[in-house]
Amino acid sequence: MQQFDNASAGDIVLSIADRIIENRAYLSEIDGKIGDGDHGVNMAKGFGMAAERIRGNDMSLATAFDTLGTVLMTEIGGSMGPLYGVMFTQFAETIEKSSSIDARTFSAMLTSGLDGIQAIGSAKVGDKTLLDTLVPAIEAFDGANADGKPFPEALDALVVAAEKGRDGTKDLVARIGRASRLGERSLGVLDAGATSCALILKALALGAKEKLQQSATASD
Amino acid sequence: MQQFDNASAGDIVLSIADRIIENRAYLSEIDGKIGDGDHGVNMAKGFGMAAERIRGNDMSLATAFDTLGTVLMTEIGGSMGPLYGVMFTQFAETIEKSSSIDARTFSAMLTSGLDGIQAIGSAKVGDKTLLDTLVPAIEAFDGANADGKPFPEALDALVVAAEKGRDGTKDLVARIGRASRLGERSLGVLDAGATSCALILKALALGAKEKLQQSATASD
Amino acid sequence: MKKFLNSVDTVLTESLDGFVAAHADILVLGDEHKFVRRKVLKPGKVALISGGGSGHEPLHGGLVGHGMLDAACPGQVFTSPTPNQMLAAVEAVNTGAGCLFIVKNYEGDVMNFDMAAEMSEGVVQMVTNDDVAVENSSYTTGRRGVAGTLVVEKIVGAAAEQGMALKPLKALGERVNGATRSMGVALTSCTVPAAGKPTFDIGDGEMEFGVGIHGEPGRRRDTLKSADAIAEEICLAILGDLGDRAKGPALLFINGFGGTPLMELYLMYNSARNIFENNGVTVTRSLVGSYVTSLDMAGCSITLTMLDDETTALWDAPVHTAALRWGM
Amino acid sequence: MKKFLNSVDTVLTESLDGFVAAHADILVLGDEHKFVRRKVLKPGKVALISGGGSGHEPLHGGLVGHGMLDAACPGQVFTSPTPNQMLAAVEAVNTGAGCLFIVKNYEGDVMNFDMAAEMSEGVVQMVTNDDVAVENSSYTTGRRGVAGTLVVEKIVGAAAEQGMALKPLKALGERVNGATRSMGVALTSCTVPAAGKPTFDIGDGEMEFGVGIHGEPGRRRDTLKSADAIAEEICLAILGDLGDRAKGPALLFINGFGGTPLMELYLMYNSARNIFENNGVTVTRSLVGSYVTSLDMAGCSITLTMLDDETTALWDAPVHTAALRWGM
Ligand SMILES: Nc1ncnc2c1ncn2[C@@H]1O[C@H](COP(=O)(O)OP(=O)(O)O)[C@@H](O)[C@H]1O
Ligand SMILES: Nc1ncnc2c1ncn2[C@@H]1O[C@H](COP(=O)(O)OP(=O)(O)O)[C@@H](O)[C@H]1O
Ligand SMILES: [Mg+2]
Ligand SMILES: [Mg+2]
Ligand SMILES: [Mg+2]
Ligand SMILES: [Mg+2]
Repeated sequence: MQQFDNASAGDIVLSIADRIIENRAYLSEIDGKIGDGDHGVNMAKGFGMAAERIRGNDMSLATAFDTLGTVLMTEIGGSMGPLYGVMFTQFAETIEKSSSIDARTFSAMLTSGLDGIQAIGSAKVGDKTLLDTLVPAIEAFDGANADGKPFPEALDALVVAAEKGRDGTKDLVARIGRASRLGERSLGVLDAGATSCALILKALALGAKEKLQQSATASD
Repeated sequence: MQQFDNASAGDIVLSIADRIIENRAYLSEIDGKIGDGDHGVNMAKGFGMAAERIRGNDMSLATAFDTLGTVLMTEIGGSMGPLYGVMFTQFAETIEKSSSIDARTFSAMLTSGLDGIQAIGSAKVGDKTLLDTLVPAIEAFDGANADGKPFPEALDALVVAAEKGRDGTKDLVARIGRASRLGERSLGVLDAGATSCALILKALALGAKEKLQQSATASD
Repeated sequence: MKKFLNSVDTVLTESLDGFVAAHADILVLGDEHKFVRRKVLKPGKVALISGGGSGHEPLHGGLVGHGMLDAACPGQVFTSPTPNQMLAAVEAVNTGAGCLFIVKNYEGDVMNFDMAAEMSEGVVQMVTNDDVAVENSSYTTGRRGVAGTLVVEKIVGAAAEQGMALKPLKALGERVNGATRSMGVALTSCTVPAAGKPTFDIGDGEMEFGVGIHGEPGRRRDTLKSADAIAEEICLAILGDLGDRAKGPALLFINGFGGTPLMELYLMYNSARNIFENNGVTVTRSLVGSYVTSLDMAGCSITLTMLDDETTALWDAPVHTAALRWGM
Repeated sequence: MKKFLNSVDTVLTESLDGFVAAHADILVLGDEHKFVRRKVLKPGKVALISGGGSGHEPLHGGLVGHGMLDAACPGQVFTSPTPNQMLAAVEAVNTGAGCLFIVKNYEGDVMNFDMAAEMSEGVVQMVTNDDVAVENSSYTTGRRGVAGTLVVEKIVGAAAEQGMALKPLKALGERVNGATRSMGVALTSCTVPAAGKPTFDIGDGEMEFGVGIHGEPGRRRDTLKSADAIAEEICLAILGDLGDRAKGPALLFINGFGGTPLMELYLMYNSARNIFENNGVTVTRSLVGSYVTSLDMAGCSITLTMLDDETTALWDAPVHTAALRWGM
């Protein structure tokens, strides 16, 4: 069965942070269109702080997620502090006990992250938030697993669905967050959180695929 | 002897006001370079208000000057309110008793205006103020009279000297008013008051020449 | 970006250091800049805590002191503070009679204050949502909390100072919030220091009608109108939303967004007051100034709070904070 | 030009109408908007009158009230008021103990106040000239009067309230003025409503060092520096000019020019305070806010007034005006 070691996989979080930091200006620009223009700033600050604490410390994926989640939750504030904070904290809790991560653990991890977000925010799919990326991404991943697809292929499906979900937010009227006060004026622009969520999921999926490949090579 | 009637000559003041109002933006722009950018605004307001009171009222030149001087002094404020206010009030007082105005009366009028300005302000020639227009203009007018030149020619000399004086302020370092705090930075730009003074003197001289011509034609 | 700063990373902490140093007679700074609190607490008094993203100065730190807040938690610019900050503030100012969190209605603020409230005891929350810029909607988020928050904090603060208990304080705050309506207009964008450029583009002859205090878009982009026309649309929106309640004594609050000088704010006050008084409202109390700002944005908001004898007396009660002071 | 106004010709009168309506508890407007005066006069007290061009709000109208001015005469924007206005103000507030004119050192103001003083009886004048932006010079005009004028008005106002006579008041005012130094810096130009466009052009990365409160050029145009570097140059100029006197207790006043938010002013305060305190000055009193503005200009000035026991007590004395209020 395809799986990768939890231990030392914390560098996946570093590559997630890199993607977020690279897209700092872009994410703020999107947020500026229908929000307050700080999404990239907040995200880059939180992920950057977490990366500093993770880098060079040979962390497990669980520990790295926990570090990231805690930084977001306790030092960032805003909407993303609690929402992504709880997501990554839940990720960490779910995989904490697993020495290696297979598709089932991965799915459980994503799902508990989603549950965490929904427990503190009241957004639903279609409200033009990061859920419009996250929910279809998890569904695609689980669907691919149910169809018996290999773990890496399920990860590809996850990325495709995440990006499709993100793009779909263009056609949505925001029903939550700052943009919800704009009514029809929120049409035609991407949601900032949906965009950062797609970046996170893609970096996570690519990181996991790389680890799977390394395990496969190692066990050859 | 060349002279023109004081009565009904108040329209000269209207043409002075027209020139000032036309140059509103220009005068403010010059003032903005080394002052606070309001010279045209203040001048146009005061001369405009006076013109409204003069227009259609068939005033003598003395009455029109008095109207203008009083408006400037009592309703405009700033530096120009008192300075030009006293100048025009003095003009009015000097010619009040003269039914017609010859070159001698005209010279006495200018001189008493200058005295008035110097009584309330402490500027001297060379300080980069309107005195650098007014003083040489009066000197040129008096010089032409002393040389036995006809009144209209003396008026031409006055205008030439006024404009030369105005242009000369470019090469002066301001020693009074807001610009005096700039030291060498006040070099290379015209003085706003010197510029408005040249406009006033030219309009006054042209108006007087026209009146002289009309009297000459009438007495033919 | 043209601002007085040394580094975008330290704008907030340097500014807070200066703020507390300038008002050291009444204020103390919490560890790690987590909160600003009153220097002298009043044991047995319910503690009022507010906070939110920075960039709205003097809100909320400038409203800490006798007769208003006990502590304020400053987040990063336009970003809610963290639950950690609120927990530290609770610990510092709760003298046993409980705490009331006064929270402006933004997703981020609400979630963070919620988390802090859940983690502590004796804490009750209330949310302000006075902005009528955007029509009432079926969306769950509801209206934004804007300048009216100051009015809530003043009136509830006075009642707390007089010894009112936690539950009635919350009820009073909700009553004042319910009697308050606001709406703003921007002539220029604000510039978030960390972003380094204006949040939105706006043309020379344009205004953003109904703008939020974080530069969020409002009702619509429009051509710049006269002060009277702007005031009229805002006042009529406020009156329309208040409906039958828009009668009798009221507080009129003209709030500058940071880049608009007093001369213009008083001109807007003049215009708004005339409109309200022509529509059955009697302006009995007034506040004009930049109190709930949006960094350096040029613009202003109009807030109307309908008053009764109780709330009028509480508005008049002594207050001594960095930004509001009277009666002491 | 982006401003809240109806017509450039009525900006001033509409704004004054709003101002006096918002503060009708303490202020009364003179006929034809000639002056703003205290509602209740104190017979036998020396009357303090100031004034100058408008555009510096809340100076001077916002400083009329108990413990400060008795009347203020507002000129057109950046233009001295007329002798008529001052005469009307004298008539309205002189209760027999005489009047002190407090005049900022500008040609226009000095000439107009001079004329009014000559036309009235029992009037004495004093001139403020605290701006050290431009080096001492042999020019006759001398230094500009800027934000330090507020400090003079507060301290002299308190002494007048306590019954000090005309001559000692003038001497006190001159002593405070002599202990006060200021200097400003602009990040953007102001826009005079009647001009409709910025007074001066300034590049994105530039500042005008030593700018006047009417947008007059200062020491030099320079590239925009860090807050610390700006504060350092200003503070050192102030300290250098004070020489040996720059020791001991002082009031530090950070003044915004109208377009700069409090967050930045407190940051500048933090920086300036550190510099002064490292140089032998002890900051015992502070004021931070936009009090002596230049319309919508972004920028600020730093003012330092060396204090003694008498002037400290007078600064602390109760004051109740639209812009400054404490102790009552
Ligand atoms: N309740 C919620 N559930 C999920 N996502 C949310 C919720 N509220 C807001 N968001 C997301 O937050 C994003 C904005 O994040 P950010 O700009 O960092 O915070 P803020 O709005 O406080 O400035 C939105 O684009 C949206 O995707
Ligand atoms: N004492 C004085 N005598 C003569 N002219 C003066 C004096 N002081 C100032 N001026 C003139 O005033 C002009 C500025 O006028 P204006 O801009 O209307 O007034 P302000 O400087 O008050 O804004 C200067 O250009 C200068 O020519
Ligand atoms: Mg945002
Ligand atoms: Mg000028
Ligand atoms: Mg935000
Ligand atoms: Mg002027």
